[in-house]
Amino acid sequence: MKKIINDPNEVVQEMTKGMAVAHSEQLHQLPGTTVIARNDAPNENKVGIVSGGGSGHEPAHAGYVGKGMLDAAVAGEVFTSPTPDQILEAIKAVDGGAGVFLIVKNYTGDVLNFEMAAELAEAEDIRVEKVVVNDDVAVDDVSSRRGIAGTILVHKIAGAKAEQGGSLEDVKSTAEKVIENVRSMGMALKPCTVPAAGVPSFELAENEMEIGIGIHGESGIERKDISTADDIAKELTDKILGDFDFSGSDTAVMVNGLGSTPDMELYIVSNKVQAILTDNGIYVDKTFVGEYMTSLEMAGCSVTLLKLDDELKQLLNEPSNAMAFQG
Amino acid sequence: MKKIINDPNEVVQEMTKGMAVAHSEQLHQLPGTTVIARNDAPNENKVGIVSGGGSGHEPAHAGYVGKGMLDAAVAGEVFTSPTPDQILEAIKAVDGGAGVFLIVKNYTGDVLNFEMAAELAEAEDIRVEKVVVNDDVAVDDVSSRRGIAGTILVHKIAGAKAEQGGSLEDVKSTAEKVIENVRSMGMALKPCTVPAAGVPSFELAENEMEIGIGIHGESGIERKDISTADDIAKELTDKILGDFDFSGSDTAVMVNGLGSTPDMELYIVSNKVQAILTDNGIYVDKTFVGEYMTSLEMAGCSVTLLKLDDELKQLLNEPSNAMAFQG
Amino acid sequence: MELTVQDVAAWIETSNEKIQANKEYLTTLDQAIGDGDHGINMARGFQEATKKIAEQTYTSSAAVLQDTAMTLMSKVGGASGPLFGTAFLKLSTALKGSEPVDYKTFAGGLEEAVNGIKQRGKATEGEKTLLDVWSQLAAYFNRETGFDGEKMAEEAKSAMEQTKEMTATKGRASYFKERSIGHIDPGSASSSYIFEALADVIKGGK
Amino acid sequence: MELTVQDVAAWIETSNEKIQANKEYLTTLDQAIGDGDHGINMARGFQEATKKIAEQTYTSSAAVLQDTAMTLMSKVGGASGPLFGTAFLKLSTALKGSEPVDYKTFAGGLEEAVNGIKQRGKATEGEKTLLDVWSQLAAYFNRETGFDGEKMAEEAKSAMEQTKEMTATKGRASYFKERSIGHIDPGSASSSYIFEALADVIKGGK
Ligand SMILES: Nc1ncnc2c1ncn2[C@@H]1O[C@H](COP(=O)(O)OP(=O)(O)O)[C@@H](O)[C@H]1O
Ligand SMILES: Nc1ncnc2c1ncn2[C@@H]1O[C@H](COP(=O)(O)OP(=O)(O)O)[C@@H](O)[C@H]1O
Ligand SMILES: [Mg+2]
Ligand SMILES: [Mg+2]
Ligand SMILES: [Mg+2]
Ligand SMILES: [Mg+2]
Repeated sequence: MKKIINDPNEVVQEMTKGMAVAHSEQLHQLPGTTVIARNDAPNENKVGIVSGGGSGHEPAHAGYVGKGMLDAAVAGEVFTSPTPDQILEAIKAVDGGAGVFLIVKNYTGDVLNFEMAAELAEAEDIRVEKVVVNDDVAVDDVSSRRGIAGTILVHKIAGAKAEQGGSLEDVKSTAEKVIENVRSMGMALKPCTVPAAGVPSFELAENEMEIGIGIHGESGIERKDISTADDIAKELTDKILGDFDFSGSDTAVMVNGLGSTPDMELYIVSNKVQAILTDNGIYVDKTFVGEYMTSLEMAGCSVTLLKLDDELKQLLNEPSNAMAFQG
Repeated sequence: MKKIINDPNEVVQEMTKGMAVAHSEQLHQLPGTTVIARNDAPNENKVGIVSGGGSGHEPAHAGYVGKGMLDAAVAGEVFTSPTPDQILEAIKAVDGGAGVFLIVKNYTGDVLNFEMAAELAEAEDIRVEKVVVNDDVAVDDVSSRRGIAGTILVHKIAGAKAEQGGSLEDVKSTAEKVIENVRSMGMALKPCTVPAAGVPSFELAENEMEIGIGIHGESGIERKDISTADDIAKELTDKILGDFDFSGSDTAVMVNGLGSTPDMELYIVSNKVQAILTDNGIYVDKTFVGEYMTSLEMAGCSVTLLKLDDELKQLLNEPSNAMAFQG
Repeated sequence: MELTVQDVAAWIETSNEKIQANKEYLTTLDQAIGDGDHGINMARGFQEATKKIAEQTYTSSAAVLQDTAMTLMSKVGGASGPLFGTAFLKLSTALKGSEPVDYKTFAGGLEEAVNGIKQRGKATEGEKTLLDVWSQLAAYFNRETGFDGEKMAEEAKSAMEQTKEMTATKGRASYFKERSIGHIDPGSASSSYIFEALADVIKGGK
Repeated sequence: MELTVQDVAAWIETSNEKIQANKEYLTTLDQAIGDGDHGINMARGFQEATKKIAEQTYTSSAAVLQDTAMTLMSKVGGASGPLFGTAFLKLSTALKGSEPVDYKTFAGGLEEAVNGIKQRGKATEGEKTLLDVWSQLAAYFNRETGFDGEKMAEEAKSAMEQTKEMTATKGRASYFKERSIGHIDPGSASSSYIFEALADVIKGGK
């Protein structure tokens, strides 16, 4: 295992500490936790936005803590959902009286732990609402669909809504609208290694790729020979377009790297995705290319498409000072 | 070779096209070139800032094109300096009458090609000045020192100076001040593969790392067994501190990933770097952690330290809307 | 026989030993049809639970199980953390006031634990989850009339083995659909160790 | 003998053939003490130069060499692009007005090329660069009195071989310091192919 770490069991603690020290003008770590919160939290009468999940998806989620996005992010162990006590600390730290909104990715672990945290918070008289993001069309069964890169667009838009003074219900219904209109699909060329495990989480032959893989290496739709960037872009985009009707719509596109795929390759993919969308009469209003939701050093990418209405367009373009989000 | 590409010989063209399409609200590609320029260029009476170099270092350099940073970036073939004709096109496109400033990394190829371009531009009556960045302390001989991640801080500060209306001479002397006060040092765990070559550019055994390596895999100071993140941070930082006296100074720190090193590991390194600096009575004013100057999918990182005075501090904090620079 | 506070504490301690010894095996199971962290998660949680229990003197089994539940809940994470946490919490609540714990009370507590897991995980039997082991053990306890280490360990092992032929429809393994067949469910394996640990305590007459 | 326009065009074409055939070898040399792109760079540049020349009808050797220079300058990139570009540009300038090109004029042109490389690259002999081949060839041309393909090819090869024992102090190879010893300089290897190509043309009497 070639990694720049100290103790494999301390990677999350050291990472969150490193973040808090590096960006102390903007962020801090809640003592005794792996929660990163905005220095100005809680904001009185602003809905607090909390997300989080297993670590290893950086910059998700702490990189999105900042004005206009999240108020706090909870980091679990690598690829392991955080525990309810930690999530509760985050909720308490960002509640400014208008309630707290949780953005959860659709994994059993995340859902269960955030649910328990919400129950604990409600027991302390904090109003909590949540959404569960399930943008990954690789999974047929809609209720089992995973939350992947589309989650970042939920962060952005829900965060902007809250910043504008939206109520807990407003924020929730806007976030739900994003979730209804966002779809993603990913693929991988090379696996990653969880530090505490020390061995790659799955194997791919020198000539193989996996289409539809999850951001923890969960099984995809098909394992096959590596094809060209254009073919890959087409396969991912077609799957998305087959799942949801984007024709005639304004959209936001995200081409996301999983960890070790150079920007060069992401832009080559993006180039083709844009061409396919144009051919399908889909208008691209905004494009994001880069590493937004990674899987440690996995090689591969995902494509995300979000249908925009005027409200979403406006919220997506609001400024944000989160470290990892280009406003 | 596991890469998401089409034709290995077309990667740079497809990438720059992908960039221009993705960020058309802000950037465009000069026809028939691999130059990415700001849509608002040339800005009348603003010094135009041009940088560039071989491709494969993304987001450098096109990711730094934007208000407050570069006016144009010239992309050469992968790890190969761009040619004078392309650089000349960039210079002509951004000259708003106040002259054009070139930021060049200290590699023979870059220096020669930018020099020739400057001569061609002067023949067309455009005033051109340049600096050569040589922040890499891995190389003993100062005149041979390579330009690595510190270059991004030169882009930022020179860009801000030009945006504020500084003259060509002002921009040059400010950039020179940055270069005098910036030092970097890198290391790698895993090599990268140039698409057209198809094989890794060097080999490192499963247990080996190379200290002081360049961003194209140029030889470093020492090849040895992988140690802990803390040891690596200390080795890189000590080498920098041994080269330049930062004690008692305000500084900016950059912990830069070379391509496939997760943010998690970069923050673990950053955590230790900050501790070492504090122990040495060095005050950190601003920290950058992420991928700023990569080497395709190489694994590894570099540490950069810049001594700040009031002018540099102020310029570093000016806003920028470049895609890849967090203002 | 009845379970004393010491027995219950020994149960958790023995569970921990088994989980630590099989940490890599559990991770291997989770690598096949999950994300490869189950061994790491369980080992971290039971290590902490054992430590916590060792540091305290308890006068009730319910208290031991409540501390176990809270520790698992806050240290395991993932899907299994809240589920094992809930199971032990429900068991603890059911055992409150019974000291030592007689067979019937314990059997009733297991049933509560199963209900808790079902509610929290929205799962039913046959979905290839840890519920399959807990549910089969609760049924076995309901059928029988007294603690029997030998038979109980067999029952746990067979429940775990049976998950091998199931198709996963909950948790990460469900992404593999039919390809999940042929692999033992990791959460069922760790649940089986927990019941084998209880069997050891019973057999050892501790 | 003297060099005709056809000879000079054949020179560039033959250089291209040799460089294409040895593209991977040149890259391997550059991987050892550089960044592994030299073969790719030279192959790209000479391919384009050959194409350009094939598309045109020339009446002067200088024009062939000027187009070669400009194409190399704009297609090779890296350190070698401006250096080879400069070398051919200086040679072109020196040959202007001499048609066909006699030995003395060509020898003088080579000297100009060497001066151009030195000025552009700020290098001197012995720094393990392509200058070492060009410089040795210019000296050889200066010593001799007429074109001799056999001897010229030998001279080029030996000049290239001699870079093996040098320590690089210019270009990327200089980062390797003493570790650069034992490796042939890539730019010298491609320069040697260029002179071998000229030797072939001369021998072939084309
Ligand atoms: N909905 C559910 N109900 C009951 N058990 C579940 C459910 N989802 C997952 N599990 C159990 O959790 C185990 C996985 O635990 P673990 O690997 O620790 O968490 P994660 O899946 O979050 O990585 C599975 O083997 C399965 O037994
Ligand atoms: N300053 C210099 N003067 C003369 N030749 C040089 C100089 N620097 C490098 N070279 C030549 O350039 C060659 C490398 O060319 P190439 O690999 O194409 O460019 P780069 O080094 O930019 O990747 C070296 O082998 C050497 O012969
Ligand atoms: Mg997990
Ligand atoms: Mg090069
Ligand atoms: Mg798991
Ligand atoms: Mg080279």
